[in-house]
Amino acid sequence: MTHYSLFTLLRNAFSGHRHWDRAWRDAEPQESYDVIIVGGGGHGLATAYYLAKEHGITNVAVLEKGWIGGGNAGRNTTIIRSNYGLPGNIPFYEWSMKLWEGMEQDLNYNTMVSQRGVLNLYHSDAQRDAYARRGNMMRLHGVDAELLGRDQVQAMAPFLDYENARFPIQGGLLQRRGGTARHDAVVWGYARGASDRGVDIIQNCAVTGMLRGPDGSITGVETTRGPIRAKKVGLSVAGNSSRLAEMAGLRLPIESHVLQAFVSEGLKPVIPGVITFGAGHFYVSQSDKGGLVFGGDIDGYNSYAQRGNLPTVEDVCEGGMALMPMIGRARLLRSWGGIMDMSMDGSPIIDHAPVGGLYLNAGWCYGGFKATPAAGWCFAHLLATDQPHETAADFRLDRFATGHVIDEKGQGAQPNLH
Amino acid sequence: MSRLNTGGLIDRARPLKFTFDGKQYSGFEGDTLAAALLANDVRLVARSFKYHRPRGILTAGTEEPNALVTLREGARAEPNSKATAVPLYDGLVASSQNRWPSLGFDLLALNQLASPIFVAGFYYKTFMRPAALWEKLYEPLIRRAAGLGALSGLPDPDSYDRKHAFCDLLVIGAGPAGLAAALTAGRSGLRVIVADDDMAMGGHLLKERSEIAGATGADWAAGVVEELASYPNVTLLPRTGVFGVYDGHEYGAVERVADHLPEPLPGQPRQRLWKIVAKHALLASGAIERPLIFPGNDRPGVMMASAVSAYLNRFAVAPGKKAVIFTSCDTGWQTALDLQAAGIGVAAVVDTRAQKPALADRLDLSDSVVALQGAIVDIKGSKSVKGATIRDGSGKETTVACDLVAMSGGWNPAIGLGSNFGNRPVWSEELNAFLLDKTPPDFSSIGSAAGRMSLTSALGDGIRAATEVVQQMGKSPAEMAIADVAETGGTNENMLWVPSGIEGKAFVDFQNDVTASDIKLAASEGFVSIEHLKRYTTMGMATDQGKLSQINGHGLLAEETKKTIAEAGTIMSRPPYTPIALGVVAGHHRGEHFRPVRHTASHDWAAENGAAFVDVGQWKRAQWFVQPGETEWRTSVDREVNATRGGVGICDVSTLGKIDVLGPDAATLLDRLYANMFSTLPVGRARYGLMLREDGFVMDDGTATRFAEDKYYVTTTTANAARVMQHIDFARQVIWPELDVQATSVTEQWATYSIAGPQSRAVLQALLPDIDLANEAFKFMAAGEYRWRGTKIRLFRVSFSGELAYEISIGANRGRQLLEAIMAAGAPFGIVPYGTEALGVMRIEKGHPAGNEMNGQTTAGDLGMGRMLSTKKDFVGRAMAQRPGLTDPGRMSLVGLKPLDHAATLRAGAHLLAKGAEPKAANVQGRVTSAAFSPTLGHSIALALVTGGQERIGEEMMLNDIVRGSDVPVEICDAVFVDPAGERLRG
Amino acid sequence: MDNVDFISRRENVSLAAVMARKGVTAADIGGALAVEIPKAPAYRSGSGLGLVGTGPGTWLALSETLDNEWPSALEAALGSLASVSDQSSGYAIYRLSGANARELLQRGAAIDLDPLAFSAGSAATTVISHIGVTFWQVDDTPTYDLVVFRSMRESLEHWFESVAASV
Amino acid sequence: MRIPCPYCGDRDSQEFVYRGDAAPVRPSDPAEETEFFDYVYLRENPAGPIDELWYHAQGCRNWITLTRDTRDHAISAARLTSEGKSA
Repeated sequence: MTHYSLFTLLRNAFSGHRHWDRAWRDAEPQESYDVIIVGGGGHGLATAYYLAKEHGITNVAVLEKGWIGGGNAGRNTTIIRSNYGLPGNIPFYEWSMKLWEGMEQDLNYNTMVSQRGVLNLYHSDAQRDAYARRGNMMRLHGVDAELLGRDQVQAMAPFLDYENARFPIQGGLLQRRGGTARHDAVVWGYARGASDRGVDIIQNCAVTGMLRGPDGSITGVETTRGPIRAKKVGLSVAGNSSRLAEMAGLRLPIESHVLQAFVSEGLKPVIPGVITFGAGHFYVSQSDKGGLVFGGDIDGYNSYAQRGNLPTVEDVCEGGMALMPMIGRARLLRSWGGIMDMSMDGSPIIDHAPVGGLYLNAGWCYGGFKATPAAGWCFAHLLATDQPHETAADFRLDRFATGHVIDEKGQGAQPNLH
Repeated sequence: MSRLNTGGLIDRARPLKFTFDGKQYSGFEGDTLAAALLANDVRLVARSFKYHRPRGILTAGTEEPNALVTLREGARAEPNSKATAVPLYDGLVASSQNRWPSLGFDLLALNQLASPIFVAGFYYKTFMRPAALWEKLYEPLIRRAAGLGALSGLPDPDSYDRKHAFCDLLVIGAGPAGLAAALTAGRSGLRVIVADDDMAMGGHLLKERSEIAGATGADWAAGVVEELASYPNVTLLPRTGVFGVYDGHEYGAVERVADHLPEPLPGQPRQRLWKIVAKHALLASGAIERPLIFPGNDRPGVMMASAVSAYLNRFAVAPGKKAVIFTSCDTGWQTALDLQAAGIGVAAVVDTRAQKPALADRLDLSDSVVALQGAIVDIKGSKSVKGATIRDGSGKETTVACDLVAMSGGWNPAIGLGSNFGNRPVWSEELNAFLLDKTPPDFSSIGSAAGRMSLTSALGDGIRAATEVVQQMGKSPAEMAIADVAETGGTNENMLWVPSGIEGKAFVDFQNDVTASDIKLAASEGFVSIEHLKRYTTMGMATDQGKLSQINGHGLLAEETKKTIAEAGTIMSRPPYTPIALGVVAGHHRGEHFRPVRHTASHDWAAENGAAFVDVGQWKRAQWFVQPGETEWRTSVDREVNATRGGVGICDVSTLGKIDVLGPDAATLLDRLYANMFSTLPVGRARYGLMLREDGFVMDDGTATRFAEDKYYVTTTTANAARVMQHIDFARQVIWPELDVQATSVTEQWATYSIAGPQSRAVLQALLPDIDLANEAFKFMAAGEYRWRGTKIRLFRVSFSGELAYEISIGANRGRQLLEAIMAAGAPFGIVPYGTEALGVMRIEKGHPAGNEMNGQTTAGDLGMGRMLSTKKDFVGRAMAQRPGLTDPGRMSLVGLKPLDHAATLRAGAHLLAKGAEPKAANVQGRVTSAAFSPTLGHSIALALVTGGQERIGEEMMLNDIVRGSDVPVEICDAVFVDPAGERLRG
Repeated sequence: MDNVDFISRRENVSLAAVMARKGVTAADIGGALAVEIPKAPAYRSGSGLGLVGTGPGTWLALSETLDNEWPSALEAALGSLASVSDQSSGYAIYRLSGANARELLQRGAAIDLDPLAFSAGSAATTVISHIGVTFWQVDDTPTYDLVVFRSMRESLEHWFESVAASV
Repeated sequence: MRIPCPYCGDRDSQEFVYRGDAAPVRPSDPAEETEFFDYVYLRENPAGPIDELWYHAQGCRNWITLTRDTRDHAISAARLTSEGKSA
């Protein structure tokens, strides 16, 4: 694998760029592997990378039904943060932030991790205290968090509506280390790193069934490119978690929902970091190419269509105009949708499945992108050692039966409210 | 000046003045900004995104990638406006963007020197050392250079509107096929909507010299539009672009109501969002001409052949004096005819094909170079074309002087909307273009959007398709015949010409500066899926959304990967089809009208009496009342609490959810919804109730009162009113449909006031002299219906403040009258109005859980209400409430907190650590849910959830509030600070 | 609402929600009240009483005069056929009349108001500008009556004014 | 998106609140914790046709059972939930 640097870029520039190798090997499926990871998104590729790098397990295949990064990894709004409130979540997302901070050097791939800050605005005393609680719990976990008053927010974002807002801005909870990363680059960076360490990345290879051993445990998968055996099969398919689990006879505490995201035409820099509206459904950041990347709530009904409907587009634009009336003149360039595996308490599942040989990385709702490095790390740890990683110890599948739910928003067993 | 003396669909009697980059020019009514700029020989209009190369006007439509300007000024500035789609108006101001210091001399053009480095994806390979410099140096530089136009940063001054429309047939695009279809359906009596995003209807009929039924194409179109305008069942929407197809036959469109005016007229919106439900839709959006890929194909002066024809025919503008045609289909030859008809020299015609088409014979090529199986291999000139180097079939190269190159690489049907539902278009071998295969329901493409490129076939297709729709609607189709159509140059074979061995800057995606060599590099690095190609090179991600670049890019990719373009496939278009302003989607909902405001019956009275209001959901509630001389909110709140606990206070509680649950099985339903019993509630009594969610956690609480065997009056918290109403309807319609029970919201019907304090009974007795309010006659939790001045009222003896208290309800129409009467009756007792803050202080003093405690994460046991969970009957949530996680003794339970130092302030959102414990997550033993200053006790108090709280009364802990910088030693105490025995309530 | 001449407030009308009990048909209720009763979302009136279909087995009843005792009288007339809730204070009522009225409502309601689809006697409970409303067409001028929860009348009136300016 | 309410007719989806799969039936015996766990938490979540519960909050305030395909959102049937399986 050619090392990426200004030097190799210059050297290649003056030879017509003919000497770059393929970013990842387009591997043919083998008979069997030690581990099969189903799903060639950010999580699946990161899992393979860390299995190889941290645990020396390289006889691994990543099976992707389409093109790597074609699912939610290629459809999110690229935000990274660890500003969660519950002890079950914070250590995991903070470990993910640490991995983000070292990613470029580790992968030798510029994933453009830029920590320009994530600011959650609040609009009432009750919301201020709820954000204070979240900020305090973050600080108690050693995570950066600051509670800003109105004037501090206005200094950071003068273009917000402070004059005639329906729900006046009172302040915000800021995580300075939060920000964004280039989602496609994360997929390609991990793919390159994994492939270089011997992992087979197999595209256009859809899993159509599970192979079962005599005791009923999973011994491999049936695919559109033939059967492939493995000692362990890890599912990392986000919105399609239920469809794959069903092949193993399982039902999950998950519903698949559509989340729409939007980008505007390219504009000169106007929005510094990530800003979320506390009195409506709108969050926004500006990409390095100048497009405003924004979104809001999920549409609210089960969907695998990767597209949503007009009421959500109106709701998001209403939130955007209420928060920053300058964007009325900006133009929406493109909208798309991802399939969110919304869990019954809004938190993820990294655990054995109740079937031998099968492992689950699912329930990411709309927060999967920020979790990519840590989900890869922890899922690799579980696959390698059969023990949950300490930061992901609470992400158990059986927590719903025992009642130890991790419900950040307190909305209960109604996936579309998380 | 390049304005032709005659012709064009402009109004030469109405000249319009405009400025571009500060220079004054003039055009005519009917011009676009681009046409007027060309008429004034303005060629250089913009700079490209990455290399800042000089760019001019390439097209005559909304697919323009180059001529982006900032339109208007100040708060109305519209960055990235396509000059080719901006209707000219008097006083128009436009400026170039993304250049410094000026359009003519742009320093960032130096990027071209680094172009060997600035290839596709170069930024993934560098900027990694040293890591810290990314946010400090590299990224700021990239961000400042990136982006095109700039937002003003000022609030958008214009207003926007919305309209819902319903029709049998929506015709998208009013070109020949669209107009023919609309005419057929209109004459047959269907409800038809015709939308076209141009300022005039006719599509490419306005841009070509064609004849229909003896009239010019443009005149025929005008006649059809006039007829359609006469039908009440037809709605014509010019200046309106359909941007997306949605479920349920719904289409989104934006009508540019006032974009052709300096400013919207008073009361007029700038734009209007149309939400159209159409039983059938015909996509008649025409086709988009494909560029050809050759070095220098981005120089100002290189234009699409159909655009050259459009400027000649529609705007009477000659985009150049001496032209070279480069074409792989007949369109180039047609443009040559248009040029010669306008007296403009054709220096050369280069055709990638072996034979000249038949229409070539009508050209005078006596002094033109003609090169078959040829190609342009270089363009001379930087800010404007000076010449073109042509290689003919034998490989001989000649350079021809010219100031205009008209190129045509064939046509792509404009099928974007058809793939909004995620259905991939298919490659037509016969047409050499992508066509729709599976489409959204009752949606099909017609005319050149369906590959029927000739005028005759387009008109016929419009009639055929509309006739089928009329028949499907069960109506009889009108007889339609459109005779003697004089064909323009047909575009046969529509060959996709893919160059090989390209040197130099040959652009595939003009706006994002993606060259043919970038495609080659991406393929060599393994980005061979068209989706990877798009993301790695950013091809198709510019403001023209790949309309000009995608097919050429996929052709090059197919070439590199030795696959057919059919195998490579194409990108599916996502809404919006062309970019739309965010303001129009938001419409009316911005500023203070983002969401409705709800006012109680006493709102005006409260405002007149010094109330400061707070938002509680959509309600405005009085938070406290400022008396003269009070400058600090705590002064007002302490006064209100003391006056209430010391005498009597009144508070508007109308915003609580109020639901009538009626019918024979009302009692049974409430038993199944509430954790405690309600069927045992006697008539004339109220009871506090706790409602769980089915997962066993607390959902809401409130009192329910029985006014008759089959009449319950249920109250909920303000925040959960809608949620409880929905929950009740779910229970009676879905879980237990066999029950005979009815429910309806009466939140708005009743104005309700809480009258609290030792003097409350006396005030009520003065108000209602003929009702026996003695303690024994009207006990705690009693309720009844009475009359006040002839109007029905309801009286409840319930208390949230812990004082002797009542709630009195009346029809909201008389709410203010009752309040004023109570204030009059209470004057001798010193009655004061109190707001939500004082109400909050008093309920915290009494240890009552509220929204902060019932935040969806707590159980009844946590809140000290475990015993309310009945064991005699099933109720929603009972089973799941038994789970170990919810009954674990280690859970946190509700306690009170007192600061050791009475001057200290306690705040909700802080955490609790054991005394002396190090402040880290592992040592957290609790969290503060509510806090307030208690004037009754003279110090700050709080409610908190603490691990094993009940057993730790009296223990000292540390309140930790890092984000607000305060650590406060506190003592755990019983949650009820005031009158724990509850004597006042029952006195 | 100053600049909107085609919209006026109707003040003195009593209102009540009528909810049929299990097994009771619309005909039973109509019989008890001596008025033809709409099954679908529609408006019928007779003998000083108006009825708007708001859901399966539920109606909004209006008396032509403001009368405190009317809701209880209605309840008595229906006996065990239906449950009744006084709503006289719950709503503000508006009358919109003229061609602009249809155009204004069409700007807000995502319901086909074309005479072919919505004519005299038609009714709908829906949402306009995030505000729940019920309206029905009284005659072919067209004239509509519209009810909205009283607490939101200022917000709806503002919407009326802003849209009427461009109708 | 448009939803065919059996009572109100064709309406904008903005007027409705989505709950989820209509198949799970609430067990009658609260002691059956595993049955209740299945009812409250586990879902088929199919990529295909599903009977699902919608509440017409801004219309007739009735619960409606839609049969809708989660792959392309096509709605094939709608009935009032309280009227049980339509004949």
